[in-house]
Amino acid sequence: MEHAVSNLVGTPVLLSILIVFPFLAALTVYPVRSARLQTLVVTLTGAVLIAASLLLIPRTPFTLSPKSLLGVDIHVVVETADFLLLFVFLHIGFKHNHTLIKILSVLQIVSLAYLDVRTMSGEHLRVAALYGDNLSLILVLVASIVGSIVCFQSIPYMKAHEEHLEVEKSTRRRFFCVLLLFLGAMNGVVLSNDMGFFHFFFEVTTLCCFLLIRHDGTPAAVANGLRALWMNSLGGFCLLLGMISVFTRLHALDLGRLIELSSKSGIYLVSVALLCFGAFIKSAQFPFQGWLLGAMIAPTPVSALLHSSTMVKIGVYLVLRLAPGMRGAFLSECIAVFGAFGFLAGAALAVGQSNGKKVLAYSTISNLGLILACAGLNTPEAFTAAIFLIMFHSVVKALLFLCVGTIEQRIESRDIEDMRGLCAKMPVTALITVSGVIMMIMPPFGLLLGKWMAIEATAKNLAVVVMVAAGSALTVVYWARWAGTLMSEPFAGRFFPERQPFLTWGALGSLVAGGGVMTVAAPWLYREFFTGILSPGYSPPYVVHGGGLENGWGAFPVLPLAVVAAIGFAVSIVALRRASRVRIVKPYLSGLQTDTPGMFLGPGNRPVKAEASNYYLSSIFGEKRLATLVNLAALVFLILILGAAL
Amino acid sequence: MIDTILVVAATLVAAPLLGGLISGLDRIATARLQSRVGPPVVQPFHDVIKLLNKEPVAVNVWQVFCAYAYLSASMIAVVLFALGSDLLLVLFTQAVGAVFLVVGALSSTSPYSLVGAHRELLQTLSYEPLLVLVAVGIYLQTGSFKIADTRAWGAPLLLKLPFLYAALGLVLTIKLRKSPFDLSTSHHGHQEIVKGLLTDYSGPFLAFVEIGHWFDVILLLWLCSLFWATSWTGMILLVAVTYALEVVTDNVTARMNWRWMLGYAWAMGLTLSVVNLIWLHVR
Amino acid sequence: MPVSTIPFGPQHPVLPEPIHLKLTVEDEVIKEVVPALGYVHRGLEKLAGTRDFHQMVQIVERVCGICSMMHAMCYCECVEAMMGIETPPRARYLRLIWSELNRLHSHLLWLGLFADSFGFESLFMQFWKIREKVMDLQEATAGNRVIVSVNVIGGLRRDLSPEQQQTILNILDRVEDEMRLLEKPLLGDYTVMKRTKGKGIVSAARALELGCVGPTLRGSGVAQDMRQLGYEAYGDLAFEPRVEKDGDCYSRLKVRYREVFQSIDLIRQAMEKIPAGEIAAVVKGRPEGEGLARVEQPRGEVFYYVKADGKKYLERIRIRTPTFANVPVLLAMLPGMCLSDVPVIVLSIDPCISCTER
Amino acid sequence: MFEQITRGSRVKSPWLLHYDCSSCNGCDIEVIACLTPVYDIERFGIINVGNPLHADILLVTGAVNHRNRKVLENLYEQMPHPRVVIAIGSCALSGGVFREAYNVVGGVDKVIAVDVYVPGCAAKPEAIIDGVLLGLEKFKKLSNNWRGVGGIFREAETNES
Amino acid sequence: MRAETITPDQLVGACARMKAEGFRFVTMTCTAMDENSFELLYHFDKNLELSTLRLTTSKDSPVHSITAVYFAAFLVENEIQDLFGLRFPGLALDYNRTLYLDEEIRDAPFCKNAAAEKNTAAE
Amino acid sequence: MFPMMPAILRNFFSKRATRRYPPMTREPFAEVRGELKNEGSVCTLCGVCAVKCPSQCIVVDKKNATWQWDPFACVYCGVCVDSCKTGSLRQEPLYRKAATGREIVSVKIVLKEQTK
Ligand code: SF4
Ligand code: SF4
Ligand code: SF4
Ligand code: SF4
Ligand code: SF4
Ligand code: SF4
Ligand code: SF4
Ligand code: SF4
Repeated sequence: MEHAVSNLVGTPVLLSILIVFPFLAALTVYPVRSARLQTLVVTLTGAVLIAASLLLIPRTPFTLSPKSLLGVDIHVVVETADFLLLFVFLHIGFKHNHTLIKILSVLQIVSLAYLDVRTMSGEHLRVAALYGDNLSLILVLVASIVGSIVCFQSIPYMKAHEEHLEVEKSTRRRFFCVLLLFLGAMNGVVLSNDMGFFHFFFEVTTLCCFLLIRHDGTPAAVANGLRALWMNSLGGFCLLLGMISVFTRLHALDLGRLIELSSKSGIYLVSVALLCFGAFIKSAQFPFQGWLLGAMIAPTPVSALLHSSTMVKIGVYLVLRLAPGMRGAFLSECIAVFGAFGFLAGAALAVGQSNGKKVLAYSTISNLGLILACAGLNTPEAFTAAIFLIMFHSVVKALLFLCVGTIEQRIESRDIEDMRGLCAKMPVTALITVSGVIMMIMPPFGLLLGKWMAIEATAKNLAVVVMVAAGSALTVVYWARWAGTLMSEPFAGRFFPERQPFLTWGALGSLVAGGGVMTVAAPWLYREFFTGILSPGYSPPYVVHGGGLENGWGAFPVLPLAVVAAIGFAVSIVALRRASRVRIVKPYLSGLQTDTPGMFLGPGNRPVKAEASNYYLSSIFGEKRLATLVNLAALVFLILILGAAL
Repeated sequence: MIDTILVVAATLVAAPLLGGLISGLDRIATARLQSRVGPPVVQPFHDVIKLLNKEPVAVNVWQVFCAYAYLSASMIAVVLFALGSDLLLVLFTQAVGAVFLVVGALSSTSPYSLVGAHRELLQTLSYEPLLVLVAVGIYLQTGSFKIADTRAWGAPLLLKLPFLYAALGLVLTIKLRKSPFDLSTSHHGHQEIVKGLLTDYSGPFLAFVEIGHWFDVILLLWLCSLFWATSWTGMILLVAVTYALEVVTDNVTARMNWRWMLGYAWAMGLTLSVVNLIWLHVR
Repeated sequence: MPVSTIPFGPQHPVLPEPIHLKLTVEDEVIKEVVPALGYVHRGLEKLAGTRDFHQMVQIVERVCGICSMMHAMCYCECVEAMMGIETPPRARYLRLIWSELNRLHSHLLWLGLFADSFGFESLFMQFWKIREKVMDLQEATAGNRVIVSVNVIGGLRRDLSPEQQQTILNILDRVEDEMRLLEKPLLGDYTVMKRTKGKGIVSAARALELGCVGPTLRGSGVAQDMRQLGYEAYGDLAFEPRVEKDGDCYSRLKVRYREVFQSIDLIRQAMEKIPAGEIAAVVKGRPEGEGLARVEQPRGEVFYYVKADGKKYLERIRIRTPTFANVPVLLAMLPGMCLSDVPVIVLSIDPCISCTER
Repeated sequence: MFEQITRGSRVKSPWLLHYDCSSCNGCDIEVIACLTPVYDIERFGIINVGNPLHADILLVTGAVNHRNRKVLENLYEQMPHPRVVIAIGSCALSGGVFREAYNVVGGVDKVIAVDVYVPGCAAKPEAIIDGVLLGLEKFKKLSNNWRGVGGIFREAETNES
Repeated sequence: MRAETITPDQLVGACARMKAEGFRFVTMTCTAMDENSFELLYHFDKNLELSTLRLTTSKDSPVHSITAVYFAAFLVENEIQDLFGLRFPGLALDYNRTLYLDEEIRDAPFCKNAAAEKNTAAE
Repeated sequence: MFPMMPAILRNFFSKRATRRYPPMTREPFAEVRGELKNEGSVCTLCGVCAVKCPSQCIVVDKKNATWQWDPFACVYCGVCVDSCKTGSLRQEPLYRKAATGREIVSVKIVLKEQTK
């Protein structure tokens, strides 16, 4: 591996652009009050990040151990910063008088200090700080590209948002600052090899998350932010505990070595399990979903960036990283079942929601559960499925969040019921949203490709496959319902694209196009990137054949299917264009329809609105009842997992 | 290549013809069971041709799009099946059709369409997991999700997967819109939500939905036939008996509500499937 | 919570007759019901101002085509009482026979429609197949299938020949046999019970308070049947009202199913006892004063009030039909039930709108 | 040929919508009786669809009154062409015995065009079948100009011209 | 016909008494006596015996609704509002004269002097 | 399990209940009140039927010596037949055929006295 580094001239530069540059940009934007300049800094940073991440593609795998930053030992810098960060948490805890945060910060500080003491003393192995393989690369690409696109869209969004809230003193600069900070931290997390680094960046994302959730400063926002903070601190604490136990065994905080040293011993598995707990919390798995739901109070770009496409992926990323280490262990199987449960429960709870953002949030939890299930299954097929799911979920979910944000700014509601007939008011946005939904649930799009792989990969694990089968049926319910609502009457057939800022169209458009192109390119993406991830020990499970992916017992002809689907789509579009000439009749209202659309002549000759609302089946899928049950079950699962590790 | 094209063409022609014929026979048999004469066997074709030539009216042009999309998806699913491709993929493709049908119905503001659409979603919710589990069962037995491999499997699957076949029968009842599950679009008009899902589809678009339905039925029956793929007689007999049982069930039960359906399909269907799968595992 | 507002009727395949219910539902559970009427209102009580009291017989027959004969009978009883006319004994038996035939066809019709309301189509077909036998009897004896126009003031326009009497008995035997065969499918089927038991419950006290009548009342355990009044020949025959306790749709179903056999039995009894003689009394003069009459129709008590002052045209004729009395209880039954229960519950009172609105 | 097939199908697959204006039920139940085993009009491919958007034939029983007039108009408007209206029973034909009642507008033809009149009080099932078959004769004569699927691909000329 | 004559203000009390005694509300009958006075009959049943309350009223002296006592009366009171033009204050479910009639029928058709003839808009 | 089973199987294996009308027609019952016929030869234009008719659909025009009947307004009750003293009216056991347009039946009456 050492020689790979020497070959890669420029990799350190790229990495510092990816990690350090956003930090600097964040510091730059903070004092800037001019909206123009803010836009400039943000777009520039985004563009640079996109370019850098693309340039990184041919350079994996690599390891890198920078010695110093501005002459100070880099490890010392990071550790110090980590301490500082934890004291900031403590401060927040005191400021808001939040006991849990106080306790957790102190616990973290103490354990970090303990770890430091131990690393300083003893024979101290300096490990490579950064490491990148295709898995990290994919996450870097997601964070940098999707992240930047979201940042672009947040520029017009925040402008409208502040106008809407009638904020007197703009706080946008702070917002952008945190956003950029986050992008750097995100890249940092997925590129860290030294677990100290990992923890530091992990906590930076937690801080960003807190700041962004409480951005609007309303009491509810602050409360939800604090909840996110304590829950994620708990995650950080789990990480630290895991690290301590890793160190006890390895005498190093080296993520790569940890996996290579895979063993079935109890202490090893406990450390892995503890790290996984941290990951579960970051990925908002039950019973820790609360913070993610609360996070929906933040301005929508935040949800798009942190709470669906990138930050929550840190958790599943970590588990995927650790997976080879627990191959064959019962722990791994438990994680699979836990993930499948999260998938099912998330989908079920999403069915009970009419709040668009909450549906997205639950759907995110659900998808992360599926990814976890794949990670836990720990077969090459499952791994492939997990990575496809990460990629496509990031793109499509970001798209959907941005759509909801755009819609919300126009109709002043994020409730699905209020989006009925949106295609009349904002036809293009509605169409884009529907495309997003289609990409969520229909073949040949990537998410379905991932789900297909997942089911075929889980087929031998009965418990998992039953839950996945049920969960995916539930998924169809809430997406189809939403898409139908958007396209409801009154759409007369003429098409007036609504006006939106250029950056909004750009962001939405590029995400839709991205989803489509990536789908068609999926087999080649697979061939180019995935093989690298699957080493060591896994042989590539699929062959690319006839534009599709195939193995001994299944085949998914991506390209042919895409072509056929496109033809079907084109025919339907032609029909649709012609259909503008059909006679439009009023819908069936038992013969009582009036000239006003959707009104009928009710009792006493009074016009009544034929309200038609979706089913949310609150008696079955209502949050109140179901969530308690789910949380209980999840807790039991977690205890089982810990037991399995022991 | 030529082979493939021939198979595709043959499927696209034969499936609707067969589907219509089955539906015609179904209506005659139902009439007989009710001591009636019933329509001629080609009645479904008359219906569809008539509908295709009616004035196209729609409540919302999206509905037109959805009708076409539904038909396309159903056709693609059957063609994929004919080509012996991946069973799961076929099921997913067919589900796409169902989703478009629902989206089309939701595009109306009539509560009748809407209630029908939601019931259809609930029906999908009831049977989709069972279908996936049937596919999984077939995989566990034959070691492949590919339909071509299943066809070539040496012994009748029915003997190994009897409970899964029963679960498939449940799915078939739902899909054929037969009592006690004819909830979202009863094939006859006397129900509380009029024609439910199909209330606001009209004229040619209704015809598309009908043809798409034929494709769906053929697909499911074909799937049933896989359970006795070793001999033609066995295959035809199995499908005929299964369908006859469906018709009889339709005539000896009242229509239930969706709460019952969801509970029954999940409790009964999942139990049947899981028992069968466990059995496969243990062996 | 997201609710839907559904205009149920006036045109709706479940409702052969137009009534409108504005249903507010959430996830298919009924929250509120508001009815609207007037889609069948013709105003025929007012026709008394342009038709003499003989012609009114033909008008009231058309208050409803299902129990046409009983409307005419009730009206005639009312006028006859005002004028002090004694109808001949044979007429009293004949009226009973035809009204029980009316009830038979009505109950068979309802049993079919009720089966259809929960989607049991083959059962619906089966009942209507049996019902055709009764329809043939009506057509062969009265000259019309549905508007059984046999009444005149003072008695009847049609008699039954001994052969006709024998045919009626023979055919009723077959109807009875076929009905017995359907007892299990109707009352013992799991799916039927699932759809009817526990749906639309009304207690006896509530039923009385809301003024309900007929099988709806008897299904709630109140033994009240206007035939107990002994009008026409009912007083001469053995008669016990059919009562069920539970007050749900299943009870009402059972009451009507059992009343089918009761009607057959009453006709048999009447055929045995029917005396020979005149079928109509001579009518002289014009009615004067006030009169009230009540008759048990298939759906329950019908109430006629007639006021006359000896002029050519009646002063006022007022008809309160059974469904009119059962609408309030219907409104009380629906909330909390499922959308799919609406047809079942609505049909369980056997609604007849045309007579409700006249 | 194509023309013949479409016309043929139209005649062989007439779907009914029954609307009760203010019938006394007499005619209504006779309409329902037509669907049942003894008369079984499904022999002619007829089904009772209960939905104007699917119906070819509108069967009206009973006299039109002020309130249901609007409903009748609404239903008629929702029916796609080609369509046939059949009035059943004296009430639907002219108002019958209720012609002079204050709330009665009159026969169905006061509101919408009626193609076939079936007299009777009540019209018997056989008479209703006769009426429907007479209505089908009208379908044979109706032009084939409705743009079906068909439509979608053929319509352009008919529409632009 | 047994009938007890009462005054309008005794009505609600009398009904409450009837209800307490276990009477079932059968119906009401309204008859126009002359242009301005109307006779209202309230019919009750107990053990197959009919009893009637009789009262007279005029167009401009509304009779209080009895729906608070017997909810079942709401239909018939609405009907009388439609057909006779009387009003029943306190009506539980008031259709405001639209139970049966649409705007085409302007006058109460059962009133003595009213345009009792059929509305002949079409002719 | 399914109590309806015997009934439908019996249906399946026995003769169907359908009367195939048309083409098959059944002999009508003798007493059925169908289409109204005025023989004309014995009618005295007395007008009793017109007066008694509850649907008021008979018009007797003495001046033009016509007896007119509106088959679309008639309710086939037979009151006119019962009340006609001369027996000029009778009802066929068959109903009147469906039509595609309005119809009025008008019978020219040649009065006996006048022919003498
Ligand atoms: S509606 Fe949207 S833009 Fe307006 S305040 Fe809420 S989040 Fe901001
Ligand atoms: S719904 Fe009506 S038309 Fe259809 S089969 Fe049932 S009874 Fe016949
Ligand atoms: S309740 Fe009224 S409409 Fe119904 S059958 Fe009896 S009289 Fe006729
Ligand atoms: S009452 Fe019965 S049918 Fe209605 S919602 Fe409850 S369970 Fe369902
Ligand atoms: S309830 Fe009876 S009378 Fe009323 S429409 Fe139905 S069948 Fe006719
Ligand atoms: S024609 Fe006769 S049977 Fe038909 S609705 Fe009118 S009155 Fe009733
Ligand atoms: S049958 Fe009746 S309605 Fe017809 S003309 Fe004679 S009396 Fe008048
Ligand atoms: S038909 Fe008879 S009743 Fe009528 S005018 Fe002629 S003779 Fe007189």
